[in-house]
Amino acid sequence: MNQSRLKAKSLVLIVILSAGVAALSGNTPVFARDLTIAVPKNPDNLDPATENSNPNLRVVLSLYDTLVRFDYRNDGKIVPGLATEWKALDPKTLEFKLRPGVVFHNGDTFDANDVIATFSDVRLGRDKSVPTESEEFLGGIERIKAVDNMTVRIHIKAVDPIALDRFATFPAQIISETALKQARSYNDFTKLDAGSGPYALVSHEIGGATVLKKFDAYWGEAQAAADKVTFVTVPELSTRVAGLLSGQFDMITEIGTDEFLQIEGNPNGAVAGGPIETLRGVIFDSIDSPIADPRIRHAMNLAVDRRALVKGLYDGRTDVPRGWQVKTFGDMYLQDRPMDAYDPQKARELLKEASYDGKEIVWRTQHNYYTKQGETAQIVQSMWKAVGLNVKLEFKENWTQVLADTPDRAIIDASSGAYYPDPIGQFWRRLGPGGSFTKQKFFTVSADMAALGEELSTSVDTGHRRAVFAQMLDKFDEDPHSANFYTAAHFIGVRKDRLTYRALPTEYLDLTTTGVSFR
Amino acid sequence: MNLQPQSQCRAHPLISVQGVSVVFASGQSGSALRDLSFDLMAGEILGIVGESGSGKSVMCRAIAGLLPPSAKIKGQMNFEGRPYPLSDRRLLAGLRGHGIAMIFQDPMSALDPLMTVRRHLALRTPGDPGPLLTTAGFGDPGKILDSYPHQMSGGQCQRVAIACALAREPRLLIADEPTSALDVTVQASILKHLKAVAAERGMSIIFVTHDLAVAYQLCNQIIVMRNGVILETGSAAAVLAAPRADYTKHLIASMPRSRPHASGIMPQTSPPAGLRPIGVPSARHPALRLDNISVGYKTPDGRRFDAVRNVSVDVGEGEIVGLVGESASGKSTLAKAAVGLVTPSAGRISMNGRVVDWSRPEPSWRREIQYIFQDPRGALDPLGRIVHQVRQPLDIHRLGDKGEREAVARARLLETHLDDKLFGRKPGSLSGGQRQRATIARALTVRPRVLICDESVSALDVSIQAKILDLLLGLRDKYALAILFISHDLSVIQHICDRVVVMRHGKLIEEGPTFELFRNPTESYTRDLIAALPRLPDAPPSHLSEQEAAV
Amino acid sequence: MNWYLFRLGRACITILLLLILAFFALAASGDPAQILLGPDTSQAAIDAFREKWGLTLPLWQQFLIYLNGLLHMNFGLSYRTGESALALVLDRIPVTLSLVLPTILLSIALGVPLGILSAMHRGRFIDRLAITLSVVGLSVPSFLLGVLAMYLFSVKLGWLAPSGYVDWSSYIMPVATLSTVGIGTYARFTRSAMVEVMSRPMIETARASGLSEGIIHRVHALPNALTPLITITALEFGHFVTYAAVVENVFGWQGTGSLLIESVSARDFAVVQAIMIITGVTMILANLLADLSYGFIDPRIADLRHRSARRLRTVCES
Amino acid sequence: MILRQNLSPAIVGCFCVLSFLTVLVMAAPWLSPSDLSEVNLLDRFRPPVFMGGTWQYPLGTDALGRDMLSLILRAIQVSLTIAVIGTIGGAIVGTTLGLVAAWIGGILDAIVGTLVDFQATIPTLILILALITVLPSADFTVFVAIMIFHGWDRYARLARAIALSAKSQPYVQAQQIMGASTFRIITRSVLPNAMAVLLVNMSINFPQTILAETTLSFLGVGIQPPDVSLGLLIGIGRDQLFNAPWVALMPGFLILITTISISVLGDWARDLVEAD
Repeated sequence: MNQSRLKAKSLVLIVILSAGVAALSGNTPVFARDLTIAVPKNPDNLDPATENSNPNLRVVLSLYDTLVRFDYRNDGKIVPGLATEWKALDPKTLEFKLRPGVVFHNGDTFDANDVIATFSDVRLGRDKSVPTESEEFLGGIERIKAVDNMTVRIHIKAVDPIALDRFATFPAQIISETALKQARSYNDFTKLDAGSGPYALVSHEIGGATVLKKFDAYWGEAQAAADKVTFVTVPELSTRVAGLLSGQFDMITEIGTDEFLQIEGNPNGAVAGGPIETLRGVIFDSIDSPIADPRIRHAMNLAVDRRALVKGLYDGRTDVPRGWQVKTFGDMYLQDRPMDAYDPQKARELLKEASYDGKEIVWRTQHNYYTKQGETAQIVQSMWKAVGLNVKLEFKENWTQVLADTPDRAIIDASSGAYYPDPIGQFWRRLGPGGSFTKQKFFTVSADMAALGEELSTSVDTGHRRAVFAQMLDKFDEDPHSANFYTAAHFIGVRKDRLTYRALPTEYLDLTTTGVSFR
Repeated sequence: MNLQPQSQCRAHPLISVQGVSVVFASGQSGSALRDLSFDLMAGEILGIVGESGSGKSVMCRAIAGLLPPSAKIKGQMNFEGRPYPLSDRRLLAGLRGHGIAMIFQDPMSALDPLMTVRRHLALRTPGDPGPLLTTAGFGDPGKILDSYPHQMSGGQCQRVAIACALAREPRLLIADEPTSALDVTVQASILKHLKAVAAERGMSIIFVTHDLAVAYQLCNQIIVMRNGVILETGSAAAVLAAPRADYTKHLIASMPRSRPHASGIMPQTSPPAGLRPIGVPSARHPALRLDNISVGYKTPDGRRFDAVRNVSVDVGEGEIVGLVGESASGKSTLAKAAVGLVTPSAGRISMNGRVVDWSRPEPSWRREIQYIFQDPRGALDPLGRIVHQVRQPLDIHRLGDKGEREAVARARLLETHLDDKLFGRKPGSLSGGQRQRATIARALTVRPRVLICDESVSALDVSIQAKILDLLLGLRDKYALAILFISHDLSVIQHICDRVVVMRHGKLIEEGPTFELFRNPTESYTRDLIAALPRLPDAPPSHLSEQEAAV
Repeated sequence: MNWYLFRLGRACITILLLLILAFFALAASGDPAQILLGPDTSQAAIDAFREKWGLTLPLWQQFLIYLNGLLHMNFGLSYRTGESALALVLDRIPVTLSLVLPTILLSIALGVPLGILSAMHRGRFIDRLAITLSVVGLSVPSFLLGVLAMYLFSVKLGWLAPSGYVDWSSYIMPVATLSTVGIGTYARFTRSAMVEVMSRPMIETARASGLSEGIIHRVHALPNALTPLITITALEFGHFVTYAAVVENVFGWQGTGSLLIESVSARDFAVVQAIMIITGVTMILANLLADLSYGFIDPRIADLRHRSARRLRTVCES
Repeated sequence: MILRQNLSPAIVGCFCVLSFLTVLVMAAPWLSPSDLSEVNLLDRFRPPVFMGGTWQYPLGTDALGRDMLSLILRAIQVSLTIAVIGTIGGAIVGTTLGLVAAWIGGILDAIVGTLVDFQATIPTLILILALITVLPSADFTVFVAIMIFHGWDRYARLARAIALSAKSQPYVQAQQIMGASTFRIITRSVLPNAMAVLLVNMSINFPQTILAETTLSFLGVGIQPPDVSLGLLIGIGRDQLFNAPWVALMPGFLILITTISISVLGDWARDLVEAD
């Protein structure tokens, strides 16, 4: 920050001090097509590659485009995005034909250079110069070449059944090369509006509001539904609800089923949303912990009454998962697998077999990192207690405290998003040898499992892959490194006198005409 | 009881009070009044005399309408011919300022600390404050006008308070012990001014005091009060010269006066057998020797301020040495240095020929010297039982077992003539005199050789004061105690001391045997002190021992 | 002059303590890389982050670097945003002040008269009522009050916008919520101060010389009872800032308090440090200012200052 | 005498409230109908009897279907324990430091003075917030220990002032002259006499400690579930204030009457002290 800005701010401060009460920001005139959305938190920065948290995902779909995209409203099929067509030249090479006439918010015209810039080492932080989370997702890219101005060819390191998926979602959002070059530093860049999405960025205040406006030059059919969108930070749930009911907000995110009655009881309130492609559960520490014995972990899985959880906490408005999979997997979804079983009798027997002696098992959780996190933990704890498991809850402040590899670490909370509608994008990403939990020494992946995983990752034959995945899930049930409780659900409160909202089964918020229609 | 007006110049009294009774809701019967009546002529000064708890302040407040709502008042008064029911505080409030004004004992807290003298006066009168201040006794009012109360001395504050009271030219000024907290020379000057104002303006004054001599000097009329009733009224001369009530006689007899050989409580200025003759310093074996003591502080601006400068005092065995001086003369500092409460910057302290250094005290030294404070209330731990507090020095020095200590403590308390029913009480339920006896008993528990009495009787009523002084004298004789007796009250000093040391501004200015020093002071300051001393007429006769039996 | 030096010295030591506490305590509490990058982050990203922010250096070196930066008005950069921590905090200060200052004014404007009323009717019904009200104000958790008010005035009645800044009426609920504590505090303080002052001999002297009760209250009792109010206000300022954090959270205002809460849980060291330092320095300045203005009102203060100066000297000499 | 005079019905009432709460705290383990961790998903948000509920849950249930009566009993126990220990602990720490600082003076006085300044300068809750987040696990004991930080400085200030004035009190000087040790003087004379003032301050500090606990629980750094405190119950219940108001309002009401009782008694005690 330069000196003059500091001075200006001090001046503002003085003015306000002397005035006592000051106007903070201009009173925004209400237009018919303005949308005010109250969220618990706004993103700290807008570079999609930096963070894949709820706050970011809510905003990025409006700001950025990907080469291809999942049509979530149509079984997750891949449809054209900034690329009009694509083909696999060989199992390790993808070629994209780029969409002509696309302009970025900064006025730049889209071409192959932008794609190359987006996936460059510098931008993705593969030279470790900047912190991004791209490695796990895009680490397989070997090199990118522009065939011509509107054609790019991407070479990947190994055969990858979901290679195309990787360019359909986080963190593959295409950014403008000019923006990247203009930014003097990475931090500058994270504040830039470098995308080509249906909305352009107006302002972004850390911890405050994020304001978007309709991008008139957007190429797509589904245009921005609103002229202006304001994401307001309102950390308190009850305040968000009050704001919705009193008409201050048009939409509010992150509500629970307990609020439904109140919102739907209001003539102008409605609730949208439902289960998303994320599984909520826990990760077990099966190395050096009281639950090292697989029978105990198996018992834990059997002791959780998931139906009761879904009914009690979610009013039945989400799903009990059928193993480590979500419906968006499409072809890879094993419909006929049973839901995760609830069998307390068998759980007790297993515990007896494992001669579990009531040793304390520590479960590290947090209050509200995930929706209904604390409540879920307390309910599951009591279910486990019912079969004789002595689980102690420890509420932590942050991830360092949760993850710390001390001898008492046994259970930690986790949620696993299916970024790609495939087991590799979820199950194997989280529980395979390349996942962060293996690195943090929660468990080791057995050789058999690793072999199966390799098969799953390299085969491109769907039938074979389904068989392999089923095998893996069976194997996993016997020696689980995790337990899933339910499919996570996102609910959005909506002013139905103003608009209707059709939610996506993801954390993305669809603010285009396909998602939002004003009355 | 009605006071017959002595003055013939007016037919009607300025104020006539009839049948005042006051009862406090909280049931503190001690300070209630029972059916009082008196008259006061314009221009006259009425003295109300009585010991603490006699109800004299309550009566003044009743007249001025200043009693708290918890007081139930009956009776009425006629003021300038108009009747006022005393229970009507609002009506009385209307009288304050131009009709009746009142001043109080503690001058330092009587004024608003946030205001200059000028504002104090401006609140009360739009006129020029100068003459008012001159009337109250300021030679150069301009100097004081812009001062704040904390920048002035007690005497100056009281004068400002008087000026405030006089600002609306009241017909009656009620003064409740206005000079008790002041030095004797200041007191003399204020009394003189009050008298002059009364004469000049034809204003009446009701002057409340515990000091008969003050009342005698100032007043035309005197009322003697006790336990809420008037015992005696009459002209000042008549009441003091020929008291009718026994209590008045007792009061007069208790007054320490400048008649050395008159009665049993008078100091034995002739030395006890075997001791040195009076007036010869240091002939006795000195029990306490203060040698060239200086005590210095640093003032805020970094300069050095010597509270005591090169003072040497000896106190011999069985000798009582008086240390006199006005406030801030350094007498208390010197006494505190003697027991190590203050560290002297120079000089030497020795006890029984041995030099003591209080910064490295030996436990045995502590047993040889004891100190009695002015306020017996503060000197006793309010939470401890009397006998335990008297036992404390033995506990501290681990002398004897528990039973023995208790026995010694009781013996000492009996020695001070404290009723043994009080031994188990806490100080709160004891009177001032009883408390002072307990502190004396405590000081004597370890059989000290030296006793320092720092204004030890100043806070006590005159009759109790007399008894305590008697007790000290008795103990001195019994144990050959060396006593350093500090007081600003020359009459007390005159009573009890063999020898007197006068201090001023931290320096010793005069020293000599009591009798000679009082008869023939060499320093002008000492002369002023003695001259300012209020005196009773030399007439009255009685024997205190009889009086004491009677009371 | 000594007094000022003494106060200044104390203030500097306090600030240093503050810096040490802020830096080492927070540094001990968690790895910002892990916290900021989340649970799924690769080790490489974490290492990169640590390298970038100098977190691989020994703590004391980090502290020295930090101190050196402070000397150049550099409070460091926010880990979260890469922006200047100072700028982030300065951005938010007006919001908090715009809540806290009206709150203080309202608290004084209502609390002081309530306390005076109470003292004037000591022991009577009106006194009991005032005391009870002020205790209720002190006892109800402000967030609960805030949510209840919001439900009533926003949802049920629809009079006020429940959160954020819309227009001036947005101040009503947060300021009222915050003020309950302040009104209670000032009422209780004023009452006991008035009762104490009214029992002083100077009041009786004033009455005895014929001043009316009205003048006595206005001229003697109030100024004497209210001078310490300055000091109380300086000290209460900290409480207000703390409670403002809660109220900001409830009403969705982006002030310093909510920034602090965000930053503490995110271990955004630089921002937390900047807030603590700025709050601390503000408090120190507020106290200094209170002391100074006290000197204008109370002529005895000069003596007080001399006394502290003397104490300093004894400290230096011993 | 003074005692009898000032015993108004309000004070008797406050005494009763506090005694009742104390009895509840003592008897909580026997009175609780059910275990704290007993979650009943089918019985979430049952209203209390007085709001149309059944006697199965006299005070209703919370978001997890836990029995509110058991929760509140435990919460009173936890909150009062924290407040009592925090208050007394703060009193002990602060008083000791204040007394020692005043008596010994010099550098020690300067150090304690600076610490007190420091504490007064940094809003306590912010300091506690920082401290709590530092500690790896903020369990009950740690939390209680931290609450001592809330208000110790006031005791230190008070104790220091008391000790300084006591130093010039004749009865203390008398003991010095008698040769009593400093320790003896402080423990036998100064402290007992300061007790009344300190107790009054404790009555002021106590509600503040309860409120601090409440605020910290609101911010999620107080008592951790599945344990409960009054503050945590309010914190949890605030989201359901509209559809299940009893969850937050009952503990809120308890906090209110507790703090009012203590404050009223504290004022009364102060009047007694001042009347002396």
